[in-house]
Amino acid sequence: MKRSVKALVAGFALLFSINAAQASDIKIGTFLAVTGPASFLGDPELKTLQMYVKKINDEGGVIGRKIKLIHYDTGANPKKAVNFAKRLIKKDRVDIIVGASTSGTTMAVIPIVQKAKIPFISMAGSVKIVEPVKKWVFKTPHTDKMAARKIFIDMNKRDIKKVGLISGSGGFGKSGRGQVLALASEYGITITADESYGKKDTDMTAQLSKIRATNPDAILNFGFGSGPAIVTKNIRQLGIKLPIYQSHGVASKKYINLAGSAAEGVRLPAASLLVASMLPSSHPQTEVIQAYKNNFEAKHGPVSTFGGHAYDALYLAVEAIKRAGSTNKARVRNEIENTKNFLGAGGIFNMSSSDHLGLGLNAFKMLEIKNGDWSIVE
Amino acid sequence: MSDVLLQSLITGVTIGSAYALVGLGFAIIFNVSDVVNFAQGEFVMVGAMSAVSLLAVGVPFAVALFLALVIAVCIGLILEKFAIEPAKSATVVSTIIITIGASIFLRGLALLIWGKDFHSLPAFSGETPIHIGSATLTPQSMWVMGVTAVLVFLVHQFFNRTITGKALLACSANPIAASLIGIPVKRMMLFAYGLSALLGGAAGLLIAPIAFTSYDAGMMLGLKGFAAAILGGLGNPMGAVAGGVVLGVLESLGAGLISSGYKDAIAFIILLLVLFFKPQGFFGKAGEERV
Amino acid sequence: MDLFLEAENITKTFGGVAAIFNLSFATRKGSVYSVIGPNGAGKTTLFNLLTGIYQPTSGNMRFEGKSLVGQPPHKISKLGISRTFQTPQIFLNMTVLENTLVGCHNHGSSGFFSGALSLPSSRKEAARLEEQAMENLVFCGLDHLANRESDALPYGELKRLEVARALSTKPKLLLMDEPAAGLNDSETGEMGELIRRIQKLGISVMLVEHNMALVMAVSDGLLVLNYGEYLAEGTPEQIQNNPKVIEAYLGMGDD
Amino acid sequence: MKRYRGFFALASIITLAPILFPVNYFVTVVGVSIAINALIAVGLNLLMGYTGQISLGHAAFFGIGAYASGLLTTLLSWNPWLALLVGLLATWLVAELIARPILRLKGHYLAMATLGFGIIINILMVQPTHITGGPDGLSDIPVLNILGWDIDSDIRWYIVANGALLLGVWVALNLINSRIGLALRAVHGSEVGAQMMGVDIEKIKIKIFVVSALFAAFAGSLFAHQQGFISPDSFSFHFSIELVVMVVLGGMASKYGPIFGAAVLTMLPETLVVFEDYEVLILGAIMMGIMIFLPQGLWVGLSQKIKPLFIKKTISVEPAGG
Repeated sequence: MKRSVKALVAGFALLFSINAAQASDIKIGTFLAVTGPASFLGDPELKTLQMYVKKINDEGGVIGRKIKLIHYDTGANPKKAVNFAKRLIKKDRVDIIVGASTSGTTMAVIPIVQKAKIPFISMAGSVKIVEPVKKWVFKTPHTDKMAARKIFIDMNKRDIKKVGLISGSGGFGKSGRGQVLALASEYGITITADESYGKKDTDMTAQLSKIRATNPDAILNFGFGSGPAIVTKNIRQLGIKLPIYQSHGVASKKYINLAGSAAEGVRLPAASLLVASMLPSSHPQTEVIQAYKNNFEAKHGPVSTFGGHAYDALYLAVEAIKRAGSTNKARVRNEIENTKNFLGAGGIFNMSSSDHLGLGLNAFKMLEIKNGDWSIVE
Repeated sequence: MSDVLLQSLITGVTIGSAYALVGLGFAIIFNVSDVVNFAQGEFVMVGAMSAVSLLAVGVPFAVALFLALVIAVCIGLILEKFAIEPAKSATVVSTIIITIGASIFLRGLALLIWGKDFHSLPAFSGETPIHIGSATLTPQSMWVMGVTAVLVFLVHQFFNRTITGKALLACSANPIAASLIGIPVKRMMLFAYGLSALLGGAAGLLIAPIAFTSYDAGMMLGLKGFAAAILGGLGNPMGAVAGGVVLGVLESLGAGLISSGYKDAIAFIILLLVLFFKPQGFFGKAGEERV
Repeated sequence: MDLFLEAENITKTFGGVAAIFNLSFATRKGSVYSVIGPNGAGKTTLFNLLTGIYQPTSGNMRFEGKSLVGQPPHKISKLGISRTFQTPQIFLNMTVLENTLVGCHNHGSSGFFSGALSLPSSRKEAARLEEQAMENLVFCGLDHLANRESDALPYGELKRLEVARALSTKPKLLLMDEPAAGLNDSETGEMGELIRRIQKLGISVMLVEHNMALVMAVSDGLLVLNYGEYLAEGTPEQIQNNPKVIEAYLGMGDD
Repeated sequence: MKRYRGFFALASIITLAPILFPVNYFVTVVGVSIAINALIAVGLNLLMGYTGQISLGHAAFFGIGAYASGLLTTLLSWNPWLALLVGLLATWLVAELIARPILRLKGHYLAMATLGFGIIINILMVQPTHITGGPDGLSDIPVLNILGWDIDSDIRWYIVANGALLLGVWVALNLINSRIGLALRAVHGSEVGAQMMGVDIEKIKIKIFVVSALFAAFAGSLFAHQQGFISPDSFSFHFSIELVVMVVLGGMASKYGPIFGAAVLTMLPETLVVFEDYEVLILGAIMMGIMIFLPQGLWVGLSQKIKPLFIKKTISVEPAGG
């Protein structure tokens, strides 16, 4: 028994002694859903972070120090996210956390970062992350609330009054559904049907027939993954000729590939990054976006807006550290909050103590799918 | 409302056909080996994903489908040989865990090979739908129903008309007696796994143009197939087929008429009710088990 | 005659086929009563009916005047009937002593709560039951194996363990289903000896057995079944000389 | 007391670890997760390992406990302890109701029914968004307070969670060694055999199902307060499977195996962070490998292999043949 206790102690000691890092590095912690159901978010996000951290280090680092990126995979599991956030804070002693692919994992760690007083920039969509404002929490992606507004504005222009809503039962779809239901009346729009589908559902024609029976002017789908593509196909298979709106959740080429010809004419709000090559050169973001797109595609294939969120989060942090001149957490936090006119992949960020996102509706472009590619409506 | 009903029926029978094929696979394996193969859904995924890959490297469509089936069958045989056979004396709980493990393992393997993206297969014969009233029937739906019907018919004939088929059923009735009268039980087990992998793979190929596929597409289909097999009375192949179609229709009617959010809950509540009140399934034989 | 075990016109069918048909018999307290008959005569089915594992399709069964029909096995066990099985139903995941302790289940009362908290009452009871279980192990000559895992026991000892376990329920009537099956001659002899000693304890025994030498040596009365039906009843001598019985056995070819 | 020897060893390890490594992440943070998972696994082992009844839906009970605590303390601002108690009562009720019909089923049917039950409960957490917060979950769950002492730091949670685990293990140990425990194991060994010995197998199965559900629900309440946030993802079918793996990996019907299993499975993603994509593969391989090659579990299997190295001397004292 004694001997085994000794061995155990030695083993533990060995396990725990490996965490000495160079003190001079700036440590940026991240936890992303690189595997699991939300891996389409986490995967480009991690690739982006790794690519740009390397680039920054190759160019001499920030305030004379190299960046060390410490990453854990959450698989979109909030339980793991909580432990990894604690690990980043307590064990790895990172200076700032840039991470969380999903709203669930973000919401799960908010109490921890708030308590630890460490700046945290999330890459998840839900508006709940920054409303109400939490002192240490920021985010980069456009919110579902913004997407809903953008869509409603476009509907107003086309004189669409009655909308049949169908949403995914995942976090993104549910949260978007909530925003749509809450905002519709503000734009004089009636929601005639409120249907949903599960993550692994394979056919939504039953729900869509039900929507059709309510005689809407258009169908709006909030969701991500394979669901929206199936919805799009099903709508056209049913012979429904109504305009289709999708959310920014499908803003990737994959959606067009999966939905095929059914995707023609579908409108959705999305970040400018998606249509980088179509942006006029006068557009302020053009340069940033083109550079990011080229860098990413040179290494990893087609760009997605999700990686763009990671790019924004990283550079928001880096710029704030530069301005703060140190990694003092309180000062870095203040500097993030003071971000003005930051040109990111997602838009132009203007943060304030009451706005921890800092994007306006103009960060979204309303797109329409034409001939199997994006086109700008406005 | 009637067009919602009709559309729900069409959708239900289509997806129910896929459940039926998976359920049939469950039933065949259960019949021969008393094992419920939780990895059944992975055959569906392997079939569809293999076809996607083969098409991507330029293999002609029909050949790709055929090779995909071959791959699915191989996975089935490997599963039997290396996971089920070595543990043949295992208890029910052990085999459940082994096959769930196999299912997770195959999913992990698929993740490494194919990544996390969704893929689609082209529809077998165009996408121009046929309109029945205001409901629609796509050509692919007809493929799903048609091929399922043919496969089910063939399996039925196989069990009732061929020596091998009858031998397969004999294994389930009494494996020791079967081996005594010279039926190679081991080979029959392999055969059962191959056959049910074939059915699963076929379901995958049929459904992929409608539902897309990804490395984790198998699990839910597997569970639904299992539910179908139980609804029909475990070990009753034709019962499993009926169970699959019933489950598909109920689900789809639930989504169309009651609540799409609770669709899966409805399916499982029905399953529980059947288990509680008619555990031998709709089509299982009633009666006391002799100890 | 004291009311002991009585069966009245019991019938049990499986999917239309009668395994037991219109059978009536009664046993006396303190006797060893054997049921014999060719394979498939319905002997084990009869035991399953008497112990509540099956319910009869029709007919009545009473034990000490109380009806057995509709009673689940654990209630029947509480009435004072216990049994052993043709294929031993030993708890192979437990030691010999633990197996026997389960037999004492009816004679304890500590439940989930007192057990979970290991209350003094529960501990005291456990000690008492353990003593009781050990006595039965001694009685069956298994005490030296008390802490052995039961899955390591040879077949003959498993059979005796089943007896020890059944005795721990303190039965009034012990049903023994082929206690000598699979045993060699000397083990069979010991089993016969054990049956007599059980009878001496005042416990009645009902026996299903193929080994005729054993049956004839220990039985006070015999019941012969054929295809689930009554064929004959009587003392060993009467049965041995009964032409119907001889015909049934010869016609079938004994196993 | 011989039966508590392992218990004291476990208690010593739990007590020593934070003293030796007071700020270590693996002790104070992962240690809490391990304790909570182990508590569920110990309860599940009573059902699965000792009584032989599989449950593929135990995450549901964990979730019912967690959501009861989460909802009552946030929406209705109840005292956390009252919420915990009500959570346990609710679990009792649900488990008792569902156990009656479910435990009449065996083997595959039982597996399917518990699985279905777990999925239904999970859908009930996702769908009524206005109550449960839907997939985005429930946040701002208040901290637990024990006699004026706020459980708000990792080390305090370490003490509470591991205290709960030790309590759970102690209860389980007593139960296993009691009259009821013998009856449970008898049900596993042979149902007819147990019945003939006077065990009311239907009733005892229901009771142990309830007990094991209560273990999970208790862990769930602690989990909700410890995390401060809960969402349906934590109570999915996948977690039910992980729980089964914990029990199986450690060894069914082994007293401390499930704790070992919970520790390994909780540590795995923490230590394999570099092998992200392989995690699923490894989980599957463990399940198959253990069941095929070490069906009695890693813990039991290994200790049987290691024991002879240590107790060679004692073997010659005991008559080997018996």
